[in-house]
Amino acid sequence: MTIPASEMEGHAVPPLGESEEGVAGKVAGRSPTQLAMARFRADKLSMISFYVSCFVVFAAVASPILVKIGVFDPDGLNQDKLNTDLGGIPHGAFGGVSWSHPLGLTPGNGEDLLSRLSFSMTYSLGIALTGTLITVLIGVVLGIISGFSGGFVDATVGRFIDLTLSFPQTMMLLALAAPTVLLIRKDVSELPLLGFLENPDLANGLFVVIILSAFGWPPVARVVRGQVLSIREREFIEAAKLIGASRKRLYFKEVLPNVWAPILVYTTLLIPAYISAEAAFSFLGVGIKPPTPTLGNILRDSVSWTTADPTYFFLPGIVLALTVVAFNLVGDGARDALDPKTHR
Amino acid sequence: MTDMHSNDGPYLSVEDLVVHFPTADGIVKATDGLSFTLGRGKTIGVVGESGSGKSVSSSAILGLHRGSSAQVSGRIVLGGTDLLMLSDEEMRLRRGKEVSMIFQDPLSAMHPYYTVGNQIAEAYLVHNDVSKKAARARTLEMLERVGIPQPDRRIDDYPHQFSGGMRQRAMIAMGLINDPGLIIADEPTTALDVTVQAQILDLLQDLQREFNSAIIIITHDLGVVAEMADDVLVMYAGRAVEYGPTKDVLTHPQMPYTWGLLSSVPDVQGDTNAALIPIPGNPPSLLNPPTGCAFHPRCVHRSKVPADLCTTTLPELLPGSQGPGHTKRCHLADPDELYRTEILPEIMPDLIVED
Amino acid sequence: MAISKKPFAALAVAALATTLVACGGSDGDNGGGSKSEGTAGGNAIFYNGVRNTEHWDPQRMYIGRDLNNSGRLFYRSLVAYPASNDPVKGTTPIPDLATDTGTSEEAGKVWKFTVRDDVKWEDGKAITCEDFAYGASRNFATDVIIGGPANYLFTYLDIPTGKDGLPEYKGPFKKTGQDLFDKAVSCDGNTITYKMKKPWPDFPQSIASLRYLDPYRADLDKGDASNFQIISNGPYKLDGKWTEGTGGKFVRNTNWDAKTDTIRKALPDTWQFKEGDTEETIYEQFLAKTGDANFGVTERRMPPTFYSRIAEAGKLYTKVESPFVDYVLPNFNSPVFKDIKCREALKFATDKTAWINAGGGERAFTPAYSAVNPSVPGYEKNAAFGDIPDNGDIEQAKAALAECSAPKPVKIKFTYSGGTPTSDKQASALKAAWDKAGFKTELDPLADTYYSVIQKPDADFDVTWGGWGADWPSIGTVIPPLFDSRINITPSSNGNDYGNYKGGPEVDAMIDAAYAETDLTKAASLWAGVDAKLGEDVAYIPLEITIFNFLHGSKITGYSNNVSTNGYADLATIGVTK
Amino acid sequence: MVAYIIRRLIAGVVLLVVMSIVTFALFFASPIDPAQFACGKNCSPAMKAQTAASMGYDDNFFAQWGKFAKGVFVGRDFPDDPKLKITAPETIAHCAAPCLGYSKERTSTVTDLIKQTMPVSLSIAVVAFAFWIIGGVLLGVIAALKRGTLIDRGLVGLSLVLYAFPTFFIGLLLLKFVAIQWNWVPVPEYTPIAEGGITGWLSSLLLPAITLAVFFMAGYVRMTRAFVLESLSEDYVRTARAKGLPKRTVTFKHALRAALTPIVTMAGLDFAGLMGGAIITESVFNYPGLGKLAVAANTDFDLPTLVGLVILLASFVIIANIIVDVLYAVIDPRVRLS
Repeated sequence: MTIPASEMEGHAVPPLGESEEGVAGKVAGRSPTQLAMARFRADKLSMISFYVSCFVVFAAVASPILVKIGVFDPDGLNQDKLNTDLGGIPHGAFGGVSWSHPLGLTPGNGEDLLSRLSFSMTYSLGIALTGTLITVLIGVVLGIISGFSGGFVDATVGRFIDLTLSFPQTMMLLALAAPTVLLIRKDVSELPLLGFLENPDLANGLFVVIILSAFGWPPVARVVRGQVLSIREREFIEAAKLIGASRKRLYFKEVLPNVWAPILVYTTLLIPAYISAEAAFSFLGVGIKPPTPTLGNILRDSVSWTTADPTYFFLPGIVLALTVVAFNLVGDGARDALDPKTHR
Repeated sequence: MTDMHSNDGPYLSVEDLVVHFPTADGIVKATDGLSFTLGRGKTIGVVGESGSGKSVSSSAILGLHRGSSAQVSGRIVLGGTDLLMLSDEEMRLRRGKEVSMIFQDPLSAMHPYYTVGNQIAEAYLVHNDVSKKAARARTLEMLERVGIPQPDRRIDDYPHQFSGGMRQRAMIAMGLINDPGLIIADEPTTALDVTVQAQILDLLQDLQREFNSAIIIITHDLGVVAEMADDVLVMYAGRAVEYGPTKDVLTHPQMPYTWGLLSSVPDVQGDTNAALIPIPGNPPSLLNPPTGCAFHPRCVHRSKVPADLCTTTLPELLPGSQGPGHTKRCHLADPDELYRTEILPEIMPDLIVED
Repeated sequence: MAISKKPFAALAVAALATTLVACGGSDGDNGGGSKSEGTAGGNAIFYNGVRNTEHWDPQRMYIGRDLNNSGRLFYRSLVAYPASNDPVKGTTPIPDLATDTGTSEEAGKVWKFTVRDDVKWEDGKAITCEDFAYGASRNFATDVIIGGPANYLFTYLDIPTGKDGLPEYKGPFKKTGQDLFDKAVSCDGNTITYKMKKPWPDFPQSIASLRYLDPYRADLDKGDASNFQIISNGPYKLDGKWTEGTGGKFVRNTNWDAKTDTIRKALPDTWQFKEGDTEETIYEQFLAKTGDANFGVTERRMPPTFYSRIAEAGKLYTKVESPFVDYVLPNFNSPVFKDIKCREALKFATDKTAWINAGGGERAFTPAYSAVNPSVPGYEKNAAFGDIPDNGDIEQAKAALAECSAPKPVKIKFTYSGGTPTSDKQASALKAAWDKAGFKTELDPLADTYYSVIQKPDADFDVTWGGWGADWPSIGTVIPPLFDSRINITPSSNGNDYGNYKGGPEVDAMIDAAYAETDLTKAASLWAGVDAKLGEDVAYIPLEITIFNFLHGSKITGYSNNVSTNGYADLATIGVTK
Repeated sequence: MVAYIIRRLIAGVVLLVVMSIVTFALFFASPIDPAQFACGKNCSPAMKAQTAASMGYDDNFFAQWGKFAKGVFVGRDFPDDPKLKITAPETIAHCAAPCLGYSKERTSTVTDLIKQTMPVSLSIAVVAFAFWIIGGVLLGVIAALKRGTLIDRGLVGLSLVLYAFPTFFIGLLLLKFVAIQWNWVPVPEYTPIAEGGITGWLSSLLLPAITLAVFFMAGYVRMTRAFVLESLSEDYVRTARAKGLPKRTVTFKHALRAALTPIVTMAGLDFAGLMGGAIITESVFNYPGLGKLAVAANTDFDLPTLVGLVILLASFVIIANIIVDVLYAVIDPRVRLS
């Protein structure tokens, strides 16, 4: 979230020291992973938020199908159910709540809010997840490589990080949005296999993903690099070197498994950050546009209906908050579970 | 006043000390019913693998678990007062003054942001109402005493600018600056190389003589014990498994775990065909320790005990053949015989001869 | 609508509506506005809102709001419109800096005006005929004086045109071809003479409606740097400097003599112009009736989100029909819509009602049946659209689509000026209707890039959106600017003819005939003929006429949405109470 | 030390050069024609060509960048047209060094625009910074010290929820209710110290600063908490307690000092980022700062302004980085600058 240039910076994940022989470390018999799992399960809050997140993910996956089979109708008009004299706010209490429209209708076009919110997860989460994956991928690869090979490579990556971090993210986002999306839709979509990028939704979505990952990877790279440095000298790496393992093998077979914990935590915390980032971007008019729903563009419309249609104003905000909080708590839970030292 | 202590009863007596940590994974029984006594000017060595509860017990004596989730019970009587009965504040006032601790790995044990002198003086200032200047003078004196060259120049250095040995000396200076009655040295030499080890140990002994203080030295190195300690306490899975005068325990160990420890010490002046017999298996889980004798899963002599007592019943800590002063926690009928006939030839062939 | 849209859309300028229908009725509608007479003194505020003023340079201004406001507060020209809501009076020029409304010779090919000798600039210097000539000449500096309506002068003023399509006179800075200009525009004492290539009967109205022939001070002209410089000759002058994005403060101009000015009441002591507030902020403040907003007036239309609170506003609420028309344009270059049948299918399928509802309902728009606003003289309901139901005619649409040559389902791409929640809603409403008729519509909302995209002749949209208002009450300022391919379509741009409509010799002839007609009423009917032809070709599909819904501060007096200011608040008469 | 700083500065300058090139390349590649925007709608190809020329967009990439770079050191003229210099010199806008370009849309040099908007953004940044550092760090420490208690959970929970709502959402609510409807504070309108005095200035910044602070505070509470917890479990803290130091001394002198060091870094960089203008907050409250300028410049593709801003903001970050590193060395004796 930070969107922000460094408006996102504020939410870097605290560094994770690997758990040394703390009290729990003494416990033999179960593998660290099993222990972490056990700890995570033991934490009610984490579990609840985990279920919530699962539900969100489910909604994201299920909605497109539900739309296909006609259960959901995110952009179907019900203008007959609106009071067109009052600027098109729904007839009936609570923004036109009814059996057919459990969360009411959107003002203006009278689309079904439930459908829209649910379907918006598909896009918002889609963006957040793809963004996170790419971010983490870049971060991990560069982090491992620079941490492992050190020297010139390390320095270069370092400079590269500096360069990336000194770009004002939100400004670049604004300034590049229109041209880049045009570029994607006109030229990139000409390339073989990329024809689908002509679609404005995909193009806009892709742009958001690009921005998020282009500016998001440095912290990941740093965390990973730190981890790599700390394990680089460990015996098993030496051993692997001795038996003449290839670089690639070293990096990804030997090193990667030993830095997964921080990566996992970082990932789980990036997702919610990116979800609210998408919302913030929408406010600036960047990202997927209606009628295709995203949490961001729904919220952007709903905020102006504070008084006229309170239901429509509150629901999207609450849904967004709930989602973000849930994912964050899962992330925290994961960190606490994996690193008892910072345990509650 | 010191005399008074040495006359009636021991200076420190720990009775049935229990330290339990409730964790997300269950209760960790770090120390379970530990008892021992220690007189002024005497040294006790507490031996055991890491995680056997050595450090935990000693920090319990310092009251470092106060304010944490740890559950501490039993009695820790120091100079006539039960430390566990004291209020946090009273305990704090004793900490560093009557009891002080010398930690292992002084690099992490010293604050990286403050100068060595500053940190030592701090320990003096908190317990003595004196000027900063006086404290600094005292600090210099202590640094001098622990053998830091040109203390007046090093006093304003930061810990990371000291060598390992120097840091350990500084730690000792910090621990002794209020000449406490009881010093707990937690693995004071593990981080150091052999020659420095010797120096530090000598230093400790000199200081002990000077201040007539009692020392608890925690280590997994029987060599250190042999050199320093009057008594030795072997701990396993949070319990004392053997306890007695050092010489006695080292020459006539009564407990297979102690044998294991002995056998895993490379004998410095010993001959080369001395076999190193490591103890098989891992330290037990303190969450759910093995039934009966906690050592049984790793004990090769289990078979020699009838009706697998080892697995079912926890042996008492009782005097063995070596008289009341030397207690052990083991079901074996005649450990001496077993040790002489089976173990000794293995680990110290040369000792057989003189027998 | 166009006005409040993104950059270039705003260039469409308000018409002088001959009738601004004051929709009377319930919830405090009172057309003209609070008629109570104001007293002098106090400080008034004008909220420019999120659309910053782009130019205060008279020759560069082309936005209705700024033309009106500057004309009422600090810029005067030869002639101007009186502050009146009377359909005729409000749109008939009266002398302002000139002694009369101009005399034409050679059937409108030569125009003469005499400048008053008792009028001064804010620095006390007298306003001379040369100042007017210089002002006119600035329009030709096409590399510096950008954005204004100079095209009219290029079309009419008697200055030869070079190969590049630009006049051979390059303006007062480069001075290339200065003699050409001096021949066309000349001063004789206080009398200025404009010589035209062809008759220009409504020339005075163009002067009163736009500011491109305002006088300008050669000695203070810094070209581009003068963009926000205001050399006042009206009742107020800029105090300090204008800050783009924040605004500026106007105080009384002591060198303005009320006796020379019958139009401007100039009641408040100061006028504060504020830029950057959103409609929500402005209207919430009006409704809260607290703070400075009580002394505020705005040009921003009330967002639909506030319609449910109009009762709260009471007398502060006004509602008038605007001189703007919105429409969609089929792209004649698109494979689908080069076929008339497909265009007709789209025409029948278009659901005005859905579009209107999505945009705020009948309070926000009223259906349109021509690209020409009913307020423009000579307006006729375009037969091609008149008798289609407002919510479209699915049956005819399907029928027409069946004959449409394009492969079924007919995939079309609707590129529109999005970026605001409302515009997005309206687009999806339109899409729904078209899809019902059998089209398969892809929505392509563009924000800032909208015009730069659709103006490319090779742009790949099938339908696009457009909005326009006449520059002055003549269809001649609606149809040619929008559909005359000769002045619009160049290799690099289609100008305002986004649909790339080419009427061919037939239509071109009709347009020229209408232009040539010097009798304005005859001309009007000729124009109507052209519009009918456009309807037959489905060159455009009219959507609606914007209705202005305004609130103003509770301490504002003399508020009135005059026809003379295109239905916006007429700052000439506004005052504030303590 | 000095040598280090100098070396870093040089590196920073190099970085800036690279940045400016990258930025130029990005915008140069953009399919949107800035001249078209500047020229307006009824703009014939010829007129557009003239506009492009007067804005220098007709040059090739390197020429454009070269002129820009040259302008930074010696300044430049707009339009740079020798003929005009003779016939109408008064119409040529001179942009004195360091010239970041000239905005035709705003008819002002970018440097002037920045001079104009910078104070606003800086003000918001400073006040918000104060709020969130004091608030965030304080609450974070409290949470850590009261770990596990209701207070702790409450604080962490609250920060999470606040963090979950986007800035614009919170900002709009504050503006609509706190300022306009309940009228607790006047509708925010930036007042420079010169006009309103410290109090006027501060009160005019209240809502925007809070909006911004809330966002960062949420992050800082959690970060601080984590760092403090970590350092509380450090060996040297145990040593301090073993010395018999009072809790207060242990916590504040020993634990916090170490814990807050990383926060300093974070805060420094975040602040630098903010000086570049909080785009969303400024738009919500209509504050004429760098952020708002960026938005405006973006709506009409005012390239000179955009490029100028990017470079400016980048230099903030770069300088902040240097300061933070130096600061770090001052705080942590182990860090040696070289």
